[in-house]
Amino acid sequence: MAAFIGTWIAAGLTLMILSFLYKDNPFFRFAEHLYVGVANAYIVWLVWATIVLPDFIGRVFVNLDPNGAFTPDYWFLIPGILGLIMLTRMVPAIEWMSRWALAFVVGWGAGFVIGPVLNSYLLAQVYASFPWVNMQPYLGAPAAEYVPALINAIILFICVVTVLVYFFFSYEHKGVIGGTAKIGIWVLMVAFGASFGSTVMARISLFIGRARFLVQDAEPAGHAFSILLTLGLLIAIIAAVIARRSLPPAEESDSAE
Amino acid sequence: MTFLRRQLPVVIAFVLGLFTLVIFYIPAAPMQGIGDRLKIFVTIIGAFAMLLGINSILGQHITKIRKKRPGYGYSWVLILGFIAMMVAWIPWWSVPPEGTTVYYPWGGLENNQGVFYWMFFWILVPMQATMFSILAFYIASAAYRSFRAKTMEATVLLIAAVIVMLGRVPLGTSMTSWLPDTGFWGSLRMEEMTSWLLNIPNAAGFRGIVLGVALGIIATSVRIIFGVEKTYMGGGD
Amino acid sequence: MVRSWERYLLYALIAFAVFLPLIFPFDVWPNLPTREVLGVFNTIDNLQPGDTIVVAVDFDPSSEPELYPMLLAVLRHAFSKDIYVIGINLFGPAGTGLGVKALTDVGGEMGKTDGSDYVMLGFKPNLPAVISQLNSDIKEMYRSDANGRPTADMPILQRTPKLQGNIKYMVDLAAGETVRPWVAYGSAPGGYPMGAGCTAVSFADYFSFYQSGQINGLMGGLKAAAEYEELVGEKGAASAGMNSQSIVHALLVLFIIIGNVVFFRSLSLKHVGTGGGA
Amino acid sequence: MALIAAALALASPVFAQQADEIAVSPLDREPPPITPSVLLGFEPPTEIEARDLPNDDGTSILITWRRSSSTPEDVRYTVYFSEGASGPYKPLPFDFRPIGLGENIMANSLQYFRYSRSHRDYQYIIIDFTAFDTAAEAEYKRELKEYTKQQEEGNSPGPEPVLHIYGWDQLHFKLGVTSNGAVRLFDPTLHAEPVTQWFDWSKFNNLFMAAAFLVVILFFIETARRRRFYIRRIAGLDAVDEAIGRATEMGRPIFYLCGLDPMTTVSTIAATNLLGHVARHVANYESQIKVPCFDPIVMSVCQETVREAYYEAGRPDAYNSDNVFFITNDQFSYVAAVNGMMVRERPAANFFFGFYYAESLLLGEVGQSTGAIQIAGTDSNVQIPFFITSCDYVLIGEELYAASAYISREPKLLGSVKASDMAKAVIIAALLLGLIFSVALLIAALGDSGNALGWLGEKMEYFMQLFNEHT
Repeated sequence: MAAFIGTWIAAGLTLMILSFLYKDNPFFRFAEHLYVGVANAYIVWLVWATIVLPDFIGRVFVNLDPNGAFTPDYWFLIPGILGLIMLTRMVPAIEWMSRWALAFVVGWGAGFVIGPVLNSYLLAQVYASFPWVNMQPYLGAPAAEYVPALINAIILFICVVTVLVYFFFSYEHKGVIGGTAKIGIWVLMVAFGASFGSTVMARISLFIGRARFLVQDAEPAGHAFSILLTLGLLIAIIAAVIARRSLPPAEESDSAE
Repeated sequence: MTFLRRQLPVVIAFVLGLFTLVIFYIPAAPMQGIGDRLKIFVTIIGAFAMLLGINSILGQHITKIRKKRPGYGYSWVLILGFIAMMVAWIPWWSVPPEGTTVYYPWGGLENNQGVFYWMFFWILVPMQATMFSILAFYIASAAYRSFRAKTMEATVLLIAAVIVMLGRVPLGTSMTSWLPDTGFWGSLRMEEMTSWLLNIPNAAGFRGIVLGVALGIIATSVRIIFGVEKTYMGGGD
Repeated sequence: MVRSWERYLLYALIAFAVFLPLIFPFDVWPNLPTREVLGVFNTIDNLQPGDTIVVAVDFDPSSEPELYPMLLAVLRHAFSKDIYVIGINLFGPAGTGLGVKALTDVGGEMGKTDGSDYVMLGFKPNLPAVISQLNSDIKEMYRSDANGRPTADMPILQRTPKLQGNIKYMVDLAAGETVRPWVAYGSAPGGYPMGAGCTAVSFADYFSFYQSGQINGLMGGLKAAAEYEELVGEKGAASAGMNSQSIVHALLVLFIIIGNVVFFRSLSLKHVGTGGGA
Repeated sequence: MALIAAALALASPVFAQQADEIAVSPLDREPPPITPSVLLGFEPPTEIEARDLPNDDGTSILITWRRSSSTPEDVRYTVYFSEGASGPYKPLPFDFRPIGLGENIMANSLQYFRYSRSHRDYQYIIIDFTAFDTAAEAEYKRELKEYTKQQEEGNSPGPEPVLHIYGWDQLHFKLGVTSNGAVRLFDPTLHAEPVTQWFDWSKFNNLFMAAAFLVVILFFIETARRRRFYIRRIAGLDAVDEAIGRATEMGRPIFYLCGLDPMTTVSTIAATNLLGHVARHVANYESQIKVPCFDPIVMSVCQETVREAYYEAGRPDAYNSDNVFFITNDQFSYVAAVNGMMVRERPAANFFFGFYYAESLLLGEVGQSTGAIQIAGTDSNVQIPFFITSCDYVLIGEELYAASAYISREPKLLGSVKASDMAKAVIIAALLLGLIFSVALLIAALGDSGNALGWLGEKMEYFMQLFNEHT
């Protein structure tokens, strides 16, 4: 029963949000505001029940584990107090105190990330660009595998260097550097093209996911949705055709308003 | 007062930043012990910071209702949604699952039971998922009217994009499945071209970007530690 | 310049292309597994019963259609091989609920028990801190799991008190930028191999890490989820969507071509009109 | 390939062991006296040694050996332990997976061993002593539970369980080979005690580079306060000026967006810096600029920036604070509002700087359809392609930072851009050196793939390994 009601509500809300495609409308506004409210309450629960309660209160004040012995660890007053200080942001008069907590977190992060980032984002990436490293699995392989691998390793190397040269700001892009940077921008364009193509894929997938929910997962509520949707789409197309006849041809869209 | 407002945060950031930077190179247990503890500290502080966003959103909408600004009815929806979810979280609405004892009765998804979970799954999830699915339609209309090969760069980009779009779906790979598996002609198969494109030029392009990102992160971190960068503290004094 | 009827026509075409294959499913085009997906599949396949892996549910409902089927397929695969799974979510709060649901659903289906065969650790802010701390001690960081139960006596965490040296593989199903932090703060210092599943949005982005071997497998978007479902032998949500995906892609390529033809024709007309050359 | 072979090799012993364990608990079991011929014929590995594990916190030791010449399938290395040198030797009390003949090669583990070609012939096992304590504790808890249960049921529970404590200085080990549950142990007896280290030498390359980069950044920031550095003019900035000029000619407004991120991010700071530049030009040309904001704090910063720009241009009267305004903090509503304004007011130019999410597509598309000149600059990789196809010029990633440093001339930004450039120059130099080495090694490897170029080749490889992640 809960699932039946849930399905109808979920499908209704899904359609309300999709109505944004026509234009910004009260249904969309309603669903959007409901979403923000519910999501924020969810965050409150999460912060309280899985972090503040077990990690702070459960360590300093109250024993939450009936099977275990309890020894309060007063060191954890430090993050608790700093966390409360962080909340002084809500009070403009003493807002500046929150900087201590912020400095604690930001300073910690600044020091912490340098080593790992250097290791994994920089050193390892440079290492994997050396042709010798990339050719390791192919040493002693037959020429039919060796030669393409070698060509790929060299191309990869050239691409990495040219992109780096493109993002080099101390020299004008002229002469050799200009030529290299030119190759670099082509490489970047191929990379962005790949990213573009697959981003398109992602956006479509999201709609497919919702469509699948409406058509297949909404079983408890019957196949009403499939029928309703097909009818709705037909109406939309007929409306478009009629609109074409009635509209003056020069008028442009006010899309996505 | 100025010290507390201006210098103290810089000092805190400097001490903590330098300490965590240095212990990265020290494997000894006493140092790592302090390091581990600090990690838990910053997580707890971060949790409190998450509440700040909620305060500002709720505050904004309560003001809107009080001043009866246009569209304040929607703000009521938001507040009611918030209250409903908070109430749903109260334990007596949910039945603890068979055979388990819920030690923290006022928290948890209760293993997929209860009203809280119901609201999560039937209201929060579908709406958040649908929000971005709208983009599928905009991509279609943008494909028609704004993805133009205006410059040489944009042309290269579009060609790469079309190859990836076709090479990443079964229909596209089926179009070239009549080509032989191996050899030169094999490398012209859609999935092979896509794979090469992704693995060689694409990987190299993003590697160049990642190297820049890494340098950027390190540079920002160094500036924060040494007090050159103070923007994170916000404006004013 | 598009008139509004044209826009709604495009929308309707896309909607039809998505809905019709879903309402009338067919099976024509084979979905060939790619090397990147096989990287993840083979690693999990070569693990032995009793090994532990971490599956990071680093997404929230906004990328649920792509990553949730992937999560289900990976969990099915792991549970069918009697591998213990530690679930964790560090991306956004709402991911915790999805992780709990997937683990309970698949775990229940396969007869696994919460707390001894799998556990879902909840959300914590400050990603680098959490990942790095898990390498040295899980229970210090997570005193309770996502359901609010204490972790102190959980059998799975008794076996795996920390990630370093105890887990055999880590799969990050990421909607955002969590793969790189997992590499830098988790997999590299902890010395465990790592695979990634991501939305198609960031798919191309991670190839520099795949090429360097820092992640040994990469699953991107709905296609990869469908491939994994086929490899596991249980076609589900992702496989069902691939036909729609194919048709819409073909349609979009067509739109791009038509759009460009129109664009170049208008350009050449303009040039003729003003007497300009090519 | 090796991985699959190892997995195949491993499939059978698991079942064999399970069958054995029904009879005897593995802890009490001595290695079986009768060993199959595959183990008896196994050539023992040489140079078996135990020592402290380097670069750790003092809880583990290391056993290393030179690989055996025989390579039968189904055989894996294992370790047995004893408390005291004399024995008896038992399996490790915790979950220990025997390692294959091709696994744990020393040359591949730079965290513990300096790179050397000869290390390709050596294997290692790490033994974590804390695992002994954890295992003892788990065993104790299990026994105690059983004890109390028996007590509650009224049975005689036997002796009260005690927590077994392993003396770390008493632990001795023997390396062995195992196949199908049978084990053969090799001499000698191994013993080592863990020692805490205070510096991780495997991270020396990291420390060196971090320190060098740190000094370079601080140096350049300091120098930038005193003199100007050269940074190439970013081509996009010329396009910005042109677009403003065109807007003036057409008498239509300019739209400037600062992205959706808060004021703390680098891209938003860069965007506000560029806003100052654009606003100055606008003030000079007597054109009009509109800045719809997503974040209230960003809005107040933008208002300040624009007002200053108008003052600098000597036209404070022309400044209208209503042109910099806050819309909403919600992504889709923001885009809908901005797009609506674009369609109504038909700006001559749109500038999209800062960090964008999925809305880039909508902004770019609608902006283009109104015929505006569009210039974007973002460091959001995913959104750059959408801007490239719909905008006339795009500042890609770091170009945005460089442009903002170029415009604002702020020492900390300029110094960072310059320091990053230095680092990139070093990286490019290292890459080119690596290319030369690679070519030399690849040519030499055609003749002798194992030992290309002798010791010189090893040094070349060592240079490249300096960039490897040391794990």
